Amino acid sequence: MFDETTQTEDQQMIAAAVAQIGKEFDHAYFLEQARKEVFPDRFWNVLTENGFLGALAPEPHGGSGFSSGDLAAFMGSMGKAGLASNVLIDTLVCCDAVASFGTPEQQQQWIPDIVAGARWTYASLERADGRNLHDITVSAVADGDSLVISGTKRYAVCADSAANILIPVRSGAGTTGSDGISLVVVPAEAAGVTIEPRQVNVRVQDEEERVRVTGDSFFDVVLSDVKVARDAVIGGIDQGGELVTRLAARQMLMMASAAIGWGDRILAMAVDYGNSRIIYEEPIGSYQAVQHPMVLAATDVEMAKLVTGRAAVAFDETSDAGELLSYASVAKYQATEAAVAACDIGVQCHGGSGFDRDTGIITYWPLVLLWRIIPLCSDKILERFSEVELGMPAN
Amino acid sequence: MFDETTQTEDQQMIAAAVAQIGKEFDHAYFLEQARKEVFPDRFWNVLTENGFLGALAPEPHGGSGFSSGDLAAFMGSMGKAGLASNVLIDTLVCCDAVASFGTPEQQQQWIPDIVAGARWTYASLERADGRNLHDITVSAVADGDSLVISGTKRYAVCADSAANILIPVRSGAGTTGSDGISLVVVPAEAAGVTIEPRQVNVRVQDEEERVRVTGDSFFDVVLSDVKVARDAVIGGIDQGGELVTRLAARQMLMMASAAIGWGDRILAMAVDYGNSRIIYEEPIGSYQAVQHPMVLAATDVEMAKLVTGRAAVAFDETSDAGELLSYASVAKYQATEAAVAACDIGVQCHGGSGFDRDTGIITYWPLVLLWRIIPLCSDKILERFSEVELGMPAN
Amino acid sequence: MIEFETRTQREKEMVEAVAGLIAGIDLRKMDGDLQSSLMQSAMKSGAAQYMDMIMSPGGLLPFKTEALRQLIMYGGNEPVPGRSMAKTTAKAQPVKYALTAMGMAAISSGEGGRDAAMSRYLPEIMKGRLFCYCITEPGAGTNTNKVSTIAVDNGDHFVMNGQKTYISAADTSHYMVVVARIVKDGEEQGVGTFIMETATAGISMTELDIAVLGDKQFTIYYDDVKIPKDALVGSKSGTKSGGKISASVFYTLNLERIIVGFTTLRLCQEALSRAMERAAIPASDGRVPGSDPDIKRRIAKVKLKLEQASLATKRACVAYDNSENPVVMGTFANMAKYLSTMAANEACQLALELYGVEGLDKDKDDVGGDYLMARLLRVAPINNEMVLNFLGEHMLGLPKSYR
Amino acid sequence: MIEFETRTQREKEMVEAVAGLIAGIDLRKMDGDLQSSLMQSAMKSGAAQYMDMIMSPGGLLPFKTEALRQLIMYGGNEPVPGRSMAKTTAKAQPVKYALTAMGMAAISSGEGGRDAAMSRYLPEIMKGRLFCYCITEPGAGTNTNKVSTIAVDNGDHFVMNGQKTYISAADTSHYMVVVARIVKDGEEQGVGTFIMETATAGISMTELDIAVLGDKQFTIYYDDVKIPKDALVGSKSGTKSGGKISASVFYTLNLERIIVGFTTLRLCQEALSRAMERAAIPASDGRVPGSDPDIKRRIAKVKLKLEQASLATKRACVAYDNSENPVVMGTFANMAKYLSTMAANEACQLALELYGVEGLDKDKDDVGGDYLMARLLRVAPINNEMVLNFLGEHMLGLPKSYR
Repeated sequence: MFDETTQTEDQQMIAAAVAQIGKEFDHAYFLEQARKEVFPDRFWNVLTENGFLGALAPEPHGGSGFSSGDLAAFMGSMGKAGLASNVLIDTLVCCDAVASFGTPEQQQQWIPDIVAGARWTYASLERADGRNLHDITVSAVADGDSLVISGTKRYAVCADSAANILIPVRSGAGTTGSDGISLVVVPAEAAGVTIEPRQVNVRVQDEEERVRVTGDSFFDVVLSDVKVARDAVIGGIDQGGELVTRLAARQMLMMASAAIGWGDRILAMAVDYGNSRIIYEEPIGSYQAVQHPMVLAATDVEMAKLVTGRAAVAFDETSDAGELLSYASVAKYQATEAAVAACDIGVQCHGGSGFDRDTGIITYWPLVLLWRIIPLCSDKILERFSEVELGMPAN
Repeated sequence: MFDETTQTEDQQMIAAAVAQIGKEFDHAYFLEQARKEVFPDRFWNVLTENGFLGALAPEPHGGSGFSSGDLAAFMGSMGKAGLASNVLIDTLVCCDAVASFGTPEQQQQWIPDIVAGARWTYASLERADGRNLHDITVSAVADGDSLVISGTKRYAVCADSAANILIPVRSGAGTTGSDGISLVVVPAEAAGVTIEPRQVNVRVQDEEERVRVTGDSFFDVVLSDVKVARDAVIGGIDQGGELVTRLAARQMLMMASAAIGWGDRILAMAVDYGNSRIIYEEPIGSYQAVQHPMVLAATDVEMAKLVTGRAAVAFDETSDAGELLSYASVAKYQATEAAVAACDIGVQCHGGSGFDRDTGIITYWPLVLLWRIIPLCSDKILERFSEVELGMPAN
Repeated sequence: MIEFETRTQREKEMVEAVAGLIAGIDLRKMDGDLQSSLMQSAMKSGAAQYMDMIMSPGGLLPFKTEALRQLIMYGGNEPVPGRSMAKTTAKAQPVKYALTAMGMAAISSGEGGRDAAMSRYLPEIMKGRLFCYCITEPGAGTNTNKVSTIAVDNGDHFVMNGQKTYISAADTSHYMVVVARIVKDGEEQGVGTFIMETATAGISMTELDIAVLGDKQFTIYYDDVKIPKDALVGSKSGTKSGGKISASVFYTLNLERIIVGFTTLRLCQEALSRAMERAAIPASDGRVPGSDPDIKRRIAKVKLKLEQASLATKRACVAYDNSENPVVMGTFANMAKYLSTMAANEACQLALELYGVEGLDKDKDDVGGDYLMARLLRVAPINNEMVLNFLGEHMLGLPKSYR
Repeated sequence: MIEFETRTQREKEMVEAVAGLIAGIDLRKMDGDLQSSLMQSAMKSGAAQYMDMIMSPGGLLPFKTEALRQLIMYGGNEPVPGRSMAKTTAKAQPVKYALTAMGMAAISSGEGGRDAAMSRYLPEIMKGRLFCYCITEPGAGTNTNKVSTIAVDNGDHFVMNGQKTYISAADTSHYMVVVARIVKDGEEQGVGTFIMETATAGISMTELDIAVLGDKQFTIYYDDVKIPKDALVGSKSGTKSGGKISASVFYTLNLERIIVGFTTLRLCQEALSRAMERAAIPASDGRVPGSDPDIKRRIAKVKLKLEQASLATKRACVAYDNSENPVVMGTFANMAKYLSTMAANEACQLALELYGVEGLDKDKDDVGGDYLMARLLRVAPINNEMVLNFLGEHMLGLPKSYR
């Protein structure tokens, strides 16, 4: 497998550590947990022990203080080892929110817990069509020193086992746009919070699991007059609009890296199969109908690496939310499209066995379909890029 | 070559006659005419002698009275034999306009001439971007029993050697829409008509020909206070909007058939080459990177045949202009896209020799690019289909 | 709305009549036994006159693929919002049904001919007995030219040994149609098609863990399965040819592609209707997706691909029903399979984009379930690359691209 | 505007300085002799300090592909409305220039090494002498592994016989770099690279009728061409291997792909800018194309493909300039060629749709001319299928898909 290494020593160490974890926790392990419908706790503990949950936590709080390049390398390795998940990305996004925009008190309150293995979920989706980051109607009404929150957030990952839920709410007037948004931390145990399981899954036989191979499961979070203190707001009341943009950018940078890792992983499986599976007396990978799509997918993955690498650098150069969104969204677009291409030829060259969950390729398919949609879909990313970066007129 | 024949006896006779003409007038003949920058007169005379210029002329006027199925078969054979051209289609469209909507006097005045070999051009284009059939600003102002016409029509085929020019003009108020349009016959020799050559061509070396291999050459028609009698109007003053739609439908049905013929012709060349050209010890057509795109193009061509066949039947079923436009535009879309696909793999499998004009494949490339644009471009056809036939909202 | 398919008045009446009949039954609510139910309904209704088109021995449904196609594509069922096509087609069991049709095709092309097959198996089919079709072997993948399951002819009966895999709906089948090599006195006798009861001793099966809804998939084991001599129903072929498949198998595989074609197109139709419904609902960016010219064009493209695939499938049905030139039949059958599966995937992708995450929610419309089914149909029952290979070789006359 | 390529300050200054220098010359108006003109301008300007980066023996332009890339992609020329990129690049003669670079690469990887090549040919290049590169043979197409042009070594000199075809710009070249098999005493000696003056006796050429603008294409005939022993400049290889190409030829072909990459990207850039300009002008349907979400997305896609291809090309340049691992260099060089030609075709198609028929009008912006050039670059100098084959074999480690 062609792999062009331009990683720092730190990043190589991260990659090696992740690869090691991947050996212990292989596809069979995750499949077993999924079939039992349980969260892969043992794996999560190992991640915690390795300090990876503190990736974006400041060192004074026990964190590892990864640079954006480190973070990209980490997520890329996680994807390549088959370990990346929405719940990990969500937890890191939430940690980043607290670390970057929280008060010292908030940081002290929450970060050590995350570093120690607490799961968080970032309940940002409502209509969940990937067309508007600020599609927020869940409302927060001031009531003395408290806020009273009502509404439904959808498809929040692992909300059932999350310690806290980070929720963008509309605290100001209006129902659209980025003004009047606040970012609130709601304990999952808070009164008025109901967690309803949703069936977002690949498996459609009658017997089916709610938990994905990656440990993800999805829930609607129904909030009925949930009361939280004002100091549960991160970044100031009505100041959350830009934060939502920043967090989406961070989230998409991680998704891009993980999707690239998936691309590498799936292509490695496809190449192995292509070399070993003999069909009509030749290895199946020697047929151009198989080989050329593999090459195109691999090229897409390599290009996504270059673009995502560039995006990671941008996070260390600027804090302009719009600019970061441009870099990260384009990286996510390229990476997920590349992963889709890898998955497509991976499944196709495996034939019927591509749909066998023990083979494992098909488990990535609904994930990459999902990631093309959230938090911004490919169409919207392209449109936005054209308007914001290339000066095309808005609609 | 797979060829599914469901033609009538008449259609088989037409096809045989055209194939015979194609043997006499081969690529080398047309290339020679193009290099001399002259119209292939001898070929045109043979078409005339065979009665093909009277394809859409009523029998009383010496025409052949082709059904729409016959017309489609004729144009398909012409394409397949390498004989189709814009000037032929334009002449037949103009004949159809006179035959279908002209008064008996008009028919008597013009149709026998066309049957006898007069070329006509249908000067319908202005901005020529294929986005609006009724993009007509050339004006006709009443002046007693006359109309005075001013403005510029662009890219009219063979306007330099046309006897008459059929021109949709805006005789009513307003500048857009299908109301207030008239269809006027202007003699090419009329005072105030200037014919300016345009360079629409494939050849971009310094030495270049103005005349395409098919005999087509293009001209802007500049009209400065051109005075014509009111009886030069076909279908009534201000009544031309629907006629423009009808003529576009007829034009696109012929284009669809011809493009299918090109697809067959190009694929036949590609298959021959694929079987005979040995590369790395195997025929180049045995490589899936070559074979599969050929199959996909051939499948597109076969499908375009089915859709165009259906469209041809519609012309005998209904006279609803909008419905005919739907059938014919979709057929033109499918057929030209299929021809583009055939051309693409045809050129690609030929390699460098695909660009050699003596080989001939490359001569179709600018033609199919042009036909994807006029008179309605692919994007617009799809959009219109979605709105008119599938009920999607207008913009 | 312009119509791409030109259906005769009689065809329309037939579909309407049958649709009317099955409206009482509802394809979605049936769990097998379609034909006998239809028969009963036909008895009760005045529309029985049309039933002969599909139900009479000369026009038996499985052999009138064009009638079956019209029924599947236009019959009765309005799309039910909130229900996956994959789920509903699973209920309607088109795959099992198709397999039964294929079984009949295999049988009727055998040496005994159609009449013998009729007299023996038609009553069974009328009782709702289902067939499964066993050709794919482990390790052989799409290479159906190689058959290693062996039926040893020892005079009184055959003894079969071997293994088949990715066999759909074997668990609910009453009969198995099995393709195997015949050996007598250690000599290769060619490849034949056998029919046997699924309950025959020596036949066992294990379920595969396939991530797609619909019929379950199995690996079947044949351990010294004793079968009578008249179980050999398909014509033998390829004696000493190293186990090449016979023409009858080829014939059957074409039927399979045709049936996959129109079944997939129904799925495609429903995905497209749902995409169009959803395109009318304002999205979170405040826009109605259907007013986006790109969405409009994509909807148009999918519709046109659907119509093309449908025309190709119809043409294939006609060729099959009239036993036309095998190249014409094979070409359109393969086009039908390729075009319908590609169109269905596009339709599902479009619908998914319009639904957003909800499209992957099984308790909502579950576009994801249909998409997965459509995706599977790009590799099963034959992968689309082999379909293109067939077309390259037989439609275009190009050299084979594999050994 | 976010920037995908991270250029160092020094690189930006270099490009600006060189762009400033050539502003007086204007690449589009030059008809050859770029380097000596640059040299003269450099003498006159204060920016001479940057010229060492590309002009000094250690940093000679042809060998610093990254400098050349930046110059071509970012240098000076604003797009000139109404003029085809194909026309203007033809004026700037990048192909001739690239061929000269390739000639130098071939020479410098020879046994005499870079220094010998420098001392002999650098003064010639400085005088504006051009090279052409002769490898393709009739009937061999992309199969550059097979060379049948023969140079017989008869002690005092070589005698060359054979034929090369699709040779660009042979008519304006002063030197030819020719790949040929060496035979001595009837024994195969391997393949070598030769350099000779185009005017050498026994060399003749006929022009091909290629439908694309730019350099003319020729078939070259070698009839008993006598050439001195020191004309053999590239390393020999593949003795008795049946005429396989040498590593030095392979190296040169990578350079060719890199140069095709960035030259094509400049064409792509200009097509995209013109598409964007046109997207702002209301069309005949009354809409501004640029407000159509689909047009917006397609513009974004082309831009992103352009940027990706550019990153790949840059990476290839760096690998080439630093003599990195041949697989890395080959991979990125091939990616550069593939991605840039595909992006350029998309850009031209998009521009053409926005221009309508006017896009095919040579007296207008002549998008058609650029499109034809971009289309040619999908098959020349190597077809993109062979590029994918290379990547399949060397990047992914898959088995060869051809013999």
